[in-house]
Amino acid sequence: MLIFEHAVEGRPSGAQYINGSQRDTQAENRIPEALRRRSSLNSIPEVSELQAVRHYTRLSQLNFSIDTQFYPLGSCTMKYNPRACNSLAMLPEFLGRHPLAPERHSQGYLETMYELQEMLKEVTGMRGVSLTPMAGAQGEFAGVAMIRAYHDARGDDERCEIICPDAAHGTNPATAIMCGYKVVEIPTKKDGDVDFEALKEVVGPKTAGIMLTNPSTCGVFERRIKEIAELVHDAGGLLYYDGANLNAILGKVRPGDMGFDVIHMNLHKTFSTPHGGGGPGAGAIGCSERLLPYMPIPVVGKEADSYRYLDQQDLPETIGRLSTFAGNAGVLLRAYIYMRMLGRVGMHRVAEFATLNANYLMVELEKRGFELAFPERRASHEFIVTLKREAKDYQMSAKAVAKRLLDKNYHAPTIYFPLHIPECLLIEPTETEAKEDLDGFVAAMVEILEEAQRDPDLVTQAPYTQPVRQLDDVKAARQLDLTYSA
Amino acid sequence: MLIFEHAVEGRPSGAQYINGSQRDTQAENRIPEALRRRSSLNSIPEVSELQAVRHYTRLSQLNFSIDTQFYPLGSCTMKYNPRACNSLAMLPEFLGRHPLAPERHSQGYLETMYELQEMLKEVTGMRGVSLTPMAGAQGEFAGVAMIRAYHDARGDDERCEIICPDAAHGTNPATAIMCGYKVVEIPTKKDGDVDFEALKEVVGPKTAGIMLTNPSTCGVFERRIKEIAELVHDAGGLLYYDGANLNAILGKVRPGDMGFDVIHMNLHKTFSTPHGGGGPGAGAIGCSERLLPYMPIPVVGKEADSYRYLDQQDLPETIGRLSTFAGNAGVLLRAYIYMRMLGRVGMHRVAEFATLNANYLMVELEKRGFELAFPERRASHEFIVTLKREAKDYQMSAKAVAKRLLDKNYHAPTIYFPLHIPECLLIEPTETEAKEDLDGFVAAMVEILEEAQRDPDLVTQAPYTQPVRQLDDVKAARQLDLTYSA
Amino acid sequence: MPFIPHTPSEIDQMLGAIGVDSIDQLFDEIPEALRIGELSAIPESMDEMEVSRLMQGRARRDGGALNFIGAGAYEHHIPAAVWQITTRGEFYSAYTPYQAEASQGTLQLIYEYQTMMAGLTAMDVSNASLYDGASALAEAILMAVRGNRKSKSRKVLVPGGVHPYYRDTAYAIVKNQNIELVEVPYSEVSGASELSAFDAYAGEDITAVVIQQPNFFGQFEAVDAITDWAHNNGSLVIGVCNPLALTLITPPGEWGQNGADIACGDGQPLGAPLSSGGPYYGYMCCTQKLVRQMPGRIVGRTVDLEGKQGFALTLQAREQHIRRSKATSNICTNQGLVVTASTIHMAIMGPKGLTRQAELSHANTQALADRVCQIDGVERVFEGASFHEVALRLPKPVAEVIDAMEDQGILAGYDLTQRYSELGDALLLCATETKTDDDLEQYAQALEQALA
Amino acid sequence: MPFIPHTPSEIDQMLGAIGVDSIDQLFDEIPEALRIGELSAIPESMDEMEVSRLMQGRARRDGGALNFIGAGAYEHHIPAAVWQITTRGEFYSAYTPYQAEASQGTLQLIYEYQTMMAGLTAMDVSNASLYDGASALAEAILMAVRGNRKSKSRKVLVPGGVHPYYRDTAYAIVKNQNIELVEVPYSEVSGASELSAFDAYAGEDITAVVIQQPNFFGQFEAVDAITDWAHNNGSLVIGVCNPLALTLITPPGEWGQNGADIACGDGQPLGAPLSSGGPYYGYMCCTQKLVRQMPGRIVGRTVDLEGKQGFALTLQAREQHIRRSKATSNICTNQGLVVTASTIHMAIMGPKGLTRQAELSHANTQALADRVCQIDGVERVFEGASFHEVALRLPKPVAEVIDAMEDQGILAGYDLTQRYSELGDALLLCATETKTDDDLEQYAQALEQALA
Ligand SMILES: Cc1ncc(COP(=O)(O)O)c(C=O)c1O
Ligand SMILES: Cc1ncc(COP(=O)(O)O)c(C=O)c1O
Repeated sequence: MLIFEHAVEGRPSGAQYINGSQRDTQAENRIPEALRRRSSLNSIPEVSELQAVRHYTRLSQLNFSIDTQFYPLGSCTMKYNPRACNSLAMLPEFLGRHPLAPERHSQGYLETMYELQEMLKEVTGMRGVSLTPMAGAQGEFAGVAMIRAYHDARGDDERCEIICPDAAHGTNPATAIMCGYKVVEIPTKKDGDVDFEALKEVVGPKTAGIMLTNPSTCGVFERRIKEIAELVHDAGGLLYYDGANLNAILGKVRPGDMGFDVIHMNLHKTFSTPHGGGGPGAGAIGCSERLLPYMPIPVVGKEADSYRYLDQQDLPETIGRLSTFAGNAGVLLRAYIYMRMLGRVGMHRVAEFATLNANYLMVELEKRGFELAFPERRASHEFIVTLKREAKDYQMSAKAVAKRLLDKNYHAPTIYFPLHIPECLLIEPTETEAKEDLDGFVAAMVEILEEAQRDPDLVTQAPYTQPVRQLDDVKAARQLDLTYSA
Repeated sequence: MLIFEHAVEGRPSGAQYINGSQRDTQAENRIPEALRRRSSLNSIPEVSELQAVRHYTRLSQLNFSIDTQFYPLGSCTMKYNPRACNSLAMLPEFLGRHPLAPERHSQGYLETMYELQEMLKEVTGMRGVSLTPMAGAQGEFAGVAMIRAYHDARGDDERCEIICPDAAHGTNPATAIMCGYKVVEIPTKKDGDVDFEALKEVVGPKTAGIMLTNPSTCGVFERRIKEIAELVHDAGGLLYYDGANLNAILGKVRPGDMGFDVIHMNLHKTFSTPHGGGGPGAGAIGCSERLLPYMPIPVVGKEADSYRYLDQQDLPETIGRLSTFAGNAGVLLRAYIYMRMLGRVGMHRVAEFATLNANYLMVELEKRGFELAFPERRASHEFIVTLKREAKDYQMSAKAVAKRLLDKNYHAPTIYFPLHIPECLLIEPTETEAKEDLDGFVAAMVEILEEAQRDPDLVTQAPYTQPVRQLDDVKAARQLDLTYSA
Repeated sequence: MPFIPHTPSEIDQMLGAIGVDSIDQLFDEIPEALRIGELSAIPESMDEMEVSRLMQGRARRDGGALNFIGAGAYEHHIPAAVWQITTRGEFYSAYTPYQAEASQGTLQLIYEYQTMMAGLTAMDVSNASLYDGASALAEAILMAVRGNRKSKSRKVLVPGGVHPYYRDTAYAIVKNQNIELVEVPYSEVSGASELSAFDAYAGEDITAVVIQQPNFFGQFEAVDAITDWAHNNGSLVIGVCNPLALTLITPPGEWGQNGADIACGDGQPLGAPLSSGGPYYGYMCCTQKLVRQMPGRIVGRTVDLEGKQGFALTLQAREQHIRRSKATSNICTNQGLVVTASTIHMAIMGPKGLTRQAELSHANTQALADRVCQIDGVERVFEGASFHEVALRLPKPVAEVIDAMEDQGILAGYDLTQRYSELGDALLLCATETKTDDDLEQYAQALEQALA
Repeated sequence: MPFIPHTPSEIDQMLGAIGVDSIDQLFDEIPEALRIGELSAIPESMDEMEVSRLMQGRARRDGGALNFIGAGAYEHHIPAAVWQITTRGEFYSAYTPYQAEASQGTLQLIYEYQTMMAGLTAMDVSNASLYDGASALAEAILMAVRGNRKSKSRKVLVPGGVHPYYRDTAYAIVKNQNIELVEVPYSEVSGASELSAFDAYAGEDITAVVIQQPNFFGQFEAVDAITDWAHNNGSLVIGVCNPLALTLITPPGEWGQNGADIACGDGQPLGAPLSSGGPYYGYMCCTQKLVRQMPGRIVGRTVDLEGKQGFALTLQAREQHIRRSKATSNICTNQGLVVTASTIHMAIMGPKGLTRQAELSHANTQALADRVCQIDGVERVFEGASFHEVALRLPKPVAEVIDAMEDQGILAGYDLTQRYSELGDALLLCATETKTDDDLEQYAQALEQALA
């Protein structure tokens, strides 16, 4: 049932109806008649507080989540979101702080943000950090816009191409376009590394930069990264690091040391701020010396013992402002708290155990007969299984497995990404899962394989235990029904 | 799966392992060797924080609750528990206040408790209130102990009997015994009122008091209450009001005005503090002038503009202390906040709409063919349906209906209470439910009736949709399994 | 080892299964030269208790003042139930609802949200959110450029009364795509843009016109006339609105003859705390005609195998994960959790509750402005009505006044000299429904003192 | 109309269905003379925003000090996850799990709790909670009287080192049943009761002996010897323990040759905030032999129709709702939600985390006591070890010292002169793991000043 179906016109709004001052607000409404709303507000339901609480509590129960299920969604880093981060980021004073509050009334918050910048510099090996981008994609935008600003400032305006591997996350090419670039795609080799020869072909005077993630979205570490960096730099291009996920490298290797000029980081992955059913995130960027002048504003600066926002005056060549205020503060707070709890040693361990879990899960699945996309390679924080054979033999497609896993109380891995690997499952267990849960997942995969061999329909028609059976996506797109009307 | 089945020996305890000072706590442990624990702590599971969060989040989802279901459990008053009461009662300063903090550091809390006492006096028509009892039953204990202290103080020590109606809540007779009294039971008449003639027979010089609730647990208002009060008072006895539930009378009629000498109130019913899966509650007591000296301590007093606890020194004849400190403070805060939101007018409305909902539900069920226990009477905040006929004709017992309702996503009413009405359902919708939910419940009852007529097994074997099917209570009691061992 | 559950013996078993001797060996594909030793600038781990104390201390430093700043972020009452439900694990720690069958909670909620927002703005459809108000305006401009096929100029008119940070953000985001944002001046009398200021562009190829209502000063624009002017001129209309204000004023879908084409803005006033500027969310609604140009996620209602109603992400071919370089935007992660809160907020407040908040915010602000204008030298900068902000001219430098009032525990407002120096010593104040009569009086007296 | 959802037209429909003209008519069975008009002493309704501001203000008045009071309620770290999960609607707003099939969450959790507590105390079984520590002791005494069939005296020995409020409460609750509580003096040297003090009762019919470990002063009793003495004397042994201390010290189930018969105490140190004294919970464990004498709810594991494991309330024939006047107690509502928190707390802290809390509390308290005993005139009242409380003798009236330290933002401890005037100017202090070295030093300096 929809909330609107609980609504009854005329329902009192209860304890939320604010008594307020004695003034007659109707009489004192100074808004000119002609500007007043005439149409009804009936899209806002009139329900009791209990009805709303009950409705949304029940709705929540229909979701899978990290707090209820193992969620090995590759590239998404579904790790435990510590509850302390939530309660501390929601301390009343933090929630009540106005973004434009005077700086001398904001030192607690600004100090925290400054320290977060410093920690992110350290883990990435970068020289500057701006926290303002509100998600990975906006971080990418910031980074590529900075590359562009750099070339523009040098009058190097022939450069109109951004190179992306075919395995790149969709936000990479989409971002390049938003920054006014053309996208040049390069293939991935059989071993998961970028095709270096193909890259050589396309790098040249038109190259503004290359967007890479390393380990790549194939779940393997790009071994020739130093050569790639040299190649691109020699041609006058810059290197962008898609750091959506640092889980595989935290404390092991740093994008700055690999030669990257700019990076965005999804704090909502590596640094464990919750995904919230789709967001919010935070896509902080880090950059090398030469890109410092172009960072998006504001950035937190420190002078003596006090902190203030650096703005256009301080960074006159900035690519500008990307959010109304200064990004997703509440998300940044959560990431900061998490990082302080990890501490120096904990940071290393994230990569170590994310990698241990991924490699263990990979070999266990391989031992049970599943085919790996890159069998010769180490897994990074994630790895890819291809169901090419199973799909052909028993209709056990990646989608079917994904749905059937739900019946076994496991969230599905990422499916059909990266695009060039058929029937693939991109599997990322993260470091916060225990061995028993990995073993449980392997057992479930083996069960599904047996089911498919025995009775393919059982698998292709899944799920059976969810609030709905398989949904008709085609109908959804063809007969658009995007809003309710009574 | 039990939490213990997730445990693995040697699991690190993570961010909850407190670093603490530099001192070597092992070396500085001054506890004599002979007193140290030698046995293991393996009943405390070693699980990760994520495993614990996931386990208990999932467990919670197995429960019915007011936040997820209509819960018409008679005598239990499952009304909406406003979320504001929770968040305000859990403000950090309230949670951090030590019960023995100096009074000048406690004025905010004490003022609140004082005002709560005053409001409870007003709604009950009593002269004094003590907030210390921790649930209804302890309030009853306090009240009956006060009756005893009163008689004792007067040297009136022949009085060894407490009279209870057969319909009384089990805590009433159990409490009388705890206070060293004998229980004399009187029958309820066909119309739901106490059998006045039978009462006359038993009232006498041995009568310490009578415990009544009005409206009674039969869901009807005891019409001859004034006569009963006179009768008992004339015989030298006192009147105890079981005010577990004031939902039917709030702002309509007051126990003090009816002639009662002492009352307990379940703040966790009328004043909407949550039931928490079994508790905690708060069983504040109110009393008339003559019982004031005997109230349990501490009570909050006011002097000029400051507040302090009144203790043994102030109330030398007190029945004493019933809790380590001063009762369930957090529950009292919630009740206070709720009462302030209701306000003067809201109090009246609780009774009005609780009564409206109960009477509406009663007539609607009667119209659909269900038999009422007291068809000639108005419902109070609750009413009773008897399935005597249905149980005989189609095995549609009260228990079977209760279980089958779960399948229809309604919590069961109270069953088999009061004891003297066969196959009864005691139904209490409360004022916070909307008409549509009452109508839905009626429809579910009608469905079950039809099912039982068609296929009795369908109903007697219910539930089918819950985490477990009907449980074997006999096995539970015979083959006691009260703790897990690996 | 915070958050890592492995015991030593499990580690050994796992290494054995993999066939390596140490965890370190798992990193053997990384060139030796690149491997780092220690992150020496990262402080040592704090346990939860320590970090709690640290953060409580920091929070305390920033708290305690009475806030009268608005300027795009508004302090409103939020029912306690809203965030208690929103932070339930199943909402809080779920991913984007790609596996629809296991995400019906989030999906149905977004469908309900879309319905509420489309109704509030009187537009046909809504997406599932963008980042915030400013970036939503940028996306709206990009969308208008895609959507107005007849226009070639990529020129967009933006009044000077549009929130300056929105204008900055829109500029930063669209400039690389050869889109030109042209500033239309506002009147220093009314604080709004006169129709005549638009007339300067009559007949020119203008792709779109942006109108903020109420505008940054809280003043009202002539939305009907400007909308009709724009449509007559072949331009699309983008309405930027405080959604709470829409309970009182004409929604963009009803501006002029045909309504705005795109509505966007910041959802913050509908259930998001001030929280240092975020997370808020950008809402975006549009006409049915433009739906395929919309950026961001959209949820549709459909049926399952058995014909039962269900919800799923739809029109995904607009999005980067499918269409890559041809997507309507690069947006992926949005502000889902804040939308969750906002939807619950709207349901709990109801139309009456929201309207009351808007009315009281309006009344409080006007009453406070009236009151302080009795102080010598204090006057309204603009004529005409405003919603819940008022620009005041002060007889003393604004920064000094703000400082002096802060010393009295009051955040006095936004210093307009930062971006509108032409207005002189001007301050923008805002008093929402959270302010009592006492608070207003306290403000007035503090201002009197600060000016004395 | 807060919390009442009815619209005027629904009210009319409902009245029509009932066949009355007005709601008032539904009260027509109440004698006219008893009906009241208005509750004039109840203030007018506050909306949620107003009441929030009111309560925030009151809370603020009581906050801010550094707390060194223990005396039965201890400030410990509680992981944030604990109460976030506990206050989920499904735990928070459920009733007692009478309908087992719809309450498996609560029931399984209690079964886990029983397991944890039985293990911690080294007893066979646990119930599902009583109200608090003091009332649990009262129930334990009643239970011992029922359980010790051989004894007729109804006489129970209670050392003077048992928490005075526990003794008060036990007295208030058991006195009406002709039970006599006999105080066994404590030694002013050791702060514990010497075995010789018990020997005075050798050969007498004593129904039970109460031992608190550690006792109110934080000192340790000779539990093994006293337990054996009691058992040899035909008395049952009731152990009252701080459950957190049991991570370090011998649990009651292992006292002496055969262990205590009943263990009880306050569960507060295991996940309940100080919260002005409640809600906490009383735990109670006992030997298998006594299980049918136990008061309160008990959960058992069983199977369903299909043989699947499930949980249900069991042995209900002990309880008032079944057995009425023959019940083991009148208790009905218990402290379920706090038990929920406590169970989650124990699971998250784990044995290492809990042990660490206990060790640090011990170490901090001892270090602080050592430090302040360097101040002239300050000395320990008792010889021998203590857990995380220390009784100090001061060279100045305690009340004055407490006052002076409060002015410096420190709650110095419990004033022992209130109940133990024979000890002179004695103060009981407690420094749990929540106190840093800085805090201890701050305390010491404040005390120095207060005494100067
Ligand atoms: C590799 C990669 N790059 C970029 C992104 C985009 O990040 P966001 O969703 O925060 O915009 C993601 C996340 O989905 C990703 O996995
Ligand atoms: C009528 C009646 N009296 C007394 C009680 C006992 O209250 P409590 O459970 O709070 O001890 C109850 C509650 O169950 C009740 O309904």
